[in-house]
Amino acid sequence: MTPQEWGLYEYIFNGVAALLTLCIFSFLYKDNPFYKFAERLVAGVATGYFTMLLFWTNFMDKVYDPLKAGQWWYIFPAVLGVMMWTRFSKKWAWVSRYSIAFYIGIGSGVSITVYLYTYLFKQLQATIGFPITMDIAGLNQFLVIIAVLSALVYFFFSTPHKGALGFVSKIGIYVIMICFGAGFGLTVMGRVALLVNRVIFLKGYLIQLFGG
Amino acid sequence: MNIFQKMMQIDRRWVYLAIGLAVIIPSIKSFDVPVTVSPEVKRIYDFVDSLQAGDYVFICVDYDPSSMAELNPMAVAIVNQAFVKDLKAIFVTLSQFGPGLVEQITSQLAANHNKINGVDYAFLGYRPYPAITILAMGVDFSVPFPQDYYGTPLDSLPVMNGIKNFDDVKGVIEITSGNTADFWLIYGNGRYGFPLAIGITGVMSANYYQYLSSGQLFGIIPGVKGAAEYEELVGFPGEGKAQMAYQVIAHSVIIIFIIISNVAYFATRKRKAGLEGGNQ
Amino acid sequence: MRREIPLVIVFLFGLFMIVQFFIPHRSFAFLYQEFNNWTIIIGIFTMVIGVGSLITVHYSKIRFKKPGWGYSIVTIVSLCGMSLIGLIGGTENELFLNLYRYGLSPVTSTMFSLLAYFIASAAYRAFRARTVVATLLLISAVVVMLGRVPIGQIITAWLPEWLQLQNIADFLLQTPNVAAKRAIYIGVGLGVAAVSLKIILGIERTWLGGDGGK
Amino acid sequence: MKKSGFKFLVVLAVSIWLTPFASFAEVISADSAFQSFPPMPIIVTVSDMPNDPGGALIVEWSIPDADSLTLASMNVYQISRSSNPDSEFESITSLVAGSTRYEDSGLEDGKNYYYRIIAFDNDNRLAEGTGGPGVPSGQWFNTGRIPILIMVVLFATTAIGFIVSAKKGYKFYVRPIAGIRAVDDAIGRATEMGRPILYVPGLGTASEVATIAAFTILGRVARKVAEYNTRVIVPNYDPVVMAVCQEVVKGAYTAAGKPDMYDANDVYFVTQDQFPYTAAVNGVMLRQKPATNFYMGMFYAESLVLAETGFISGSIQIAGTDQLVQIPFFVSVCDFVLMGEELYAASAYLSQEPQQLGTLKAQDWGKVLVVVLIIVGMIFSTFGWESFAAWFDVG
Repeated sequence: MTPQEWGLYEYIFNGVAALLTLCIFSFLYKDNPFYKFAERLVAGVATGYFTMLLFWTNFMDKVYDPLKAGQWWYIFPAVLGVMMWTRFSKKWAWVSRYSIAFYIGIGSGVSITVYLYTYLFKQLQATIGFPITMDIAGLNQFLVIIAVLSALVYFFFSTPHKGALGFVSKIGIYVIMICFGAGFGLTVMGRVALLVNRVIFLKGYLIQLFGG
Repeated sequence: MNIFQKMMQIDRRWVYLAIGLAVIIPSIKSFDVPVTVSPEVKRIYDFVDSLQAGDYVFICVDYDPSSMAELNPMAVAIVNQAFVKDLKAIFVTLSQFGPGLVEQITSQLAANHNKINGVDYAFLGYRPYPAITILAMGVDFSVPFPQDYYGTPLDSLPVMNGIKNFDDVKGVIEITSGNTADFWLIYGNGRYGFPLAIGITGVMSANYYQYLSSGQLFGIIPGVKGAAEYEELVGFPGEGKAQMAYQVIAHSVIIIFIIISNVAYFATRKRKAGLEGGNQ
Repeated sequence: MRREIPLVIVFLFGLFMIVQFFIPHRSFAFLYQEFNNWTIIIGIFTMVIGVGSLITVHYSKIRFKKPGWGYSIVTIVSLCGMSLIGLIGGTENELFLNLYRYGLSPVTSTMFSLLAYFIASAAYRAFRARTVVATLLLISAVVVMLGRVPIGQIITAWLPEWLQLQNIADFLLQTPNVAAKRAIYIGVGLGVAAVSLKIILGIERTWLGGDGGK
Repeated sequence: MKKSGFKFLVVLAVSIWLTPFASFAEVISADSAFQSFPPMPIIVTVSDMPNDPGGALIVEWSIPDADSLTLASMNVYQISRSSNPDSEFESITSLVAGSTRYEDSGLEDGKNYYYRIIAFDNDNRLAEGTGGPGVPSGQWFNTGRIPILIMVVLFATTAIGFIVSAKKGYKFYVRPIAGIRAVDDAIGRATEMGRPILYVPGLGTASEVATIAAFTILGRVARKVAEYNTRVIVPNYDPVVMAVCQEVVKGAYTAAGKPDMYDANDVYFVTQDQFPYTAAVNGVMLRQKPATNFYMGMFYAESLVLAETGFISGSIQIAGTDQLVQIPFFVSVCDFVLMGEELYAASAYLSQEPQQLGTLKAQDWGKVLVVVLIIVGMIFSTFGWESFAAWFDVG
């Protein structure tokens, strides 16, 4: 890494970024005023940022422009949205339930079919269409099926897990734990990468300040 | 308190310190780690490699700066390969922080390979609501993106000439740190059936291997290791390979702590039997 | 009024969304897209409530001089500052973007990178072979960790290929891992369908208030 | 329909009739290499795209006379479209050799469309054919989704059946789940310690079912909290989720007869950005030292940051999520975890209403059906009867 051409502006902004990075790292030792400061600062900045983004892109695109273009029915969602504001009043807060009901109705209606389709059907489809052959692939497929079945049995709620069912459900939880262990192991790399990135950033700033 | 009891209760800050050193040391003195290429990465490389100059490849950059470390190296490697092969690339992002990343990647690599925006590649921009955007692009790119990111109408971009929707691209490579891969699977590959490959963070990859076996994906680049492998294939050693050095040390440190923890556990188990339950 | 109408709304729109899944016709596709848009629009308007809550909480901290009230000033100032800059200059102006780039995103990525430390301390504490279940978690995690970096290849290069760590790791990822995920997904699919059904039918109504909105 | 069928027959008949001439032409042209031959016929069929919103047609074609050598010499098909077979055809696209199908979209429903396909080698038209008319229309039922419809109906009727029988007083057995039993203990513990409870409803929106399940569990937690006179802190990521959480907590206090104890500032909005949100929740954990932390709903990378911080601050931790990637971290760090479907089951358990438990029974029957289908599918596939598995191939 070699120093680049930086003006005062870059030095200040990157300095802020470096300081904030250190503020957050200080949390590892213990909670302290620097962390508190960074935490509260970003709560404000992030909210301001997203509110403005919502306003300029989403509100304009989704509400203002359609209404202006004569799509009058956009008045309905706008009214539903404004109804949420009744929450500021104790007396009228219940009105917001109408909007919430719409929101939840749409969400749960979509979910029934979509989840049964992508989560249940697709998984079923991926499991059943393969022949058990007398080779490595066949053995693997057989193992997958056994593992799927036993893990499914673990999720039986309305029968006691005793006897044969208990045995199978035990295999099931073993399979699930292997899966979780594998998931954990896989993750380490990504997390380390993120840390490395921060270290490289700090190193870059130091080089910039004091020369390579 | 004997040595084993101490080993059982190492203060978390020592663990933190060890991890900190594990990434700081290679940043001062770096070293090269050999990598071997896995088949799911090779398939993506082969796919891009098999395309003819002028073929279109669609690249969706759906991560945000917080996952840059892991995903940027693979995006760079793929774009490098595409530009070297004189493919036409179309970029889209479904992440609100994507535009900056796409600009950074394209402007830098385009300069390296003498590619011109609008002629050799196009960046259509960012749209929220991935499902809707993907469905609309399946009909016509210009539905969700009447103009490209820089405000030029799509039909006046030479690179977009004669291409309309996913039917006209050879394949889609989605690089993501979030759930947009699911949208590409369900609404993209599921609905329009184009070949789809994804580059994802290491964490997510376990979740997507099943789509590899179900044929919904033709390849996966998992995390930094995948990126390092891709760089090896493309022949541009970059961030990915550099990252591998850190990974080796950090992984070793974690494994050493797990070993310490278990040695201590078994050495002190007799005394503590029955006091500790399962971890669930 | 307060309870029945919301339940009717949930029922009607829930039912519509189920039905539309099976009807490809243009008119239904249009309504589907519109309704999805509407939920987004409600979300946009509700942001006002969110910001209101944020301000109220911090304002009351400052007003009653609760512990740490000084930090609340930081929040209010940064919120107002950021909003003002965005409101006046739009989201594409350089200052707004730089505040995001250098003020917000370093904190975001550093918080994210703390996971490298936490994953190590969690592994140190949790991966002890106390029970069969914990042992499986431990072994599987260690094998995958080693298999994903070249260490696995180096230390098991002398073994037959199928016993080398990276191949065992791949086996774990592609067989038990895939299988368990399928089972969990199938369960989640059924669970979600059950909860959604209860919501649409008005059996599950906690969302109306803890007592079902009475 | 009848007309297009007739047309198709005519095209077919003409092309069959032309066949010998084409081959004859080939024979005589052998000695004059530069003579151009009449193009071979292409049989073009146009049909409405099934199961679509409308405005799309499928054009398929074949060249019955072409031998493999001729086919190999073709390199492009030009496809053109017209609403009248006798007028000008407008070129719409060119496809590479080897294609036999094109899906045209953006058409007007109810209108007739004709398609002409011309096959070229480098400069000659080798074959040509016209087909149609096709009339695009949108369908009112997606026949491809019948299996899912059956599934939905089957599941809904079973569930409603069990709900009804539960209402009539039928008692179901439900096996104990450790994480659910822990909920009440955890609240008791908080009371003893005089410390609050932290309830994190995750990063989902109120339209996600995991979040809705989190509302139900919050309802139960808040009710207990109100009874025990403790405090529950609910920091929120999404404003709509916050609005619902406020309703839930307020309702719970009211139901417990203590509406005055509810403080709107305890159920508050933090920010809609993942890690700033996490940073703030971490702050709550370290400064308010909650006795118990609940994490219910959708969680992403922040799961481990939250859980580790909670561990450092010495709280009992109960997590529940259907986010597969994050469950391992919760399992490693938290005291109790509701994994996947258990989260949804928990919301039924904790509501303590018999009807709610009824659906658990339906879920179990759903799993039994899946188990049976998997076994049957395995046997059938192994014996080569593929059509069983094909039935599940739903688009």
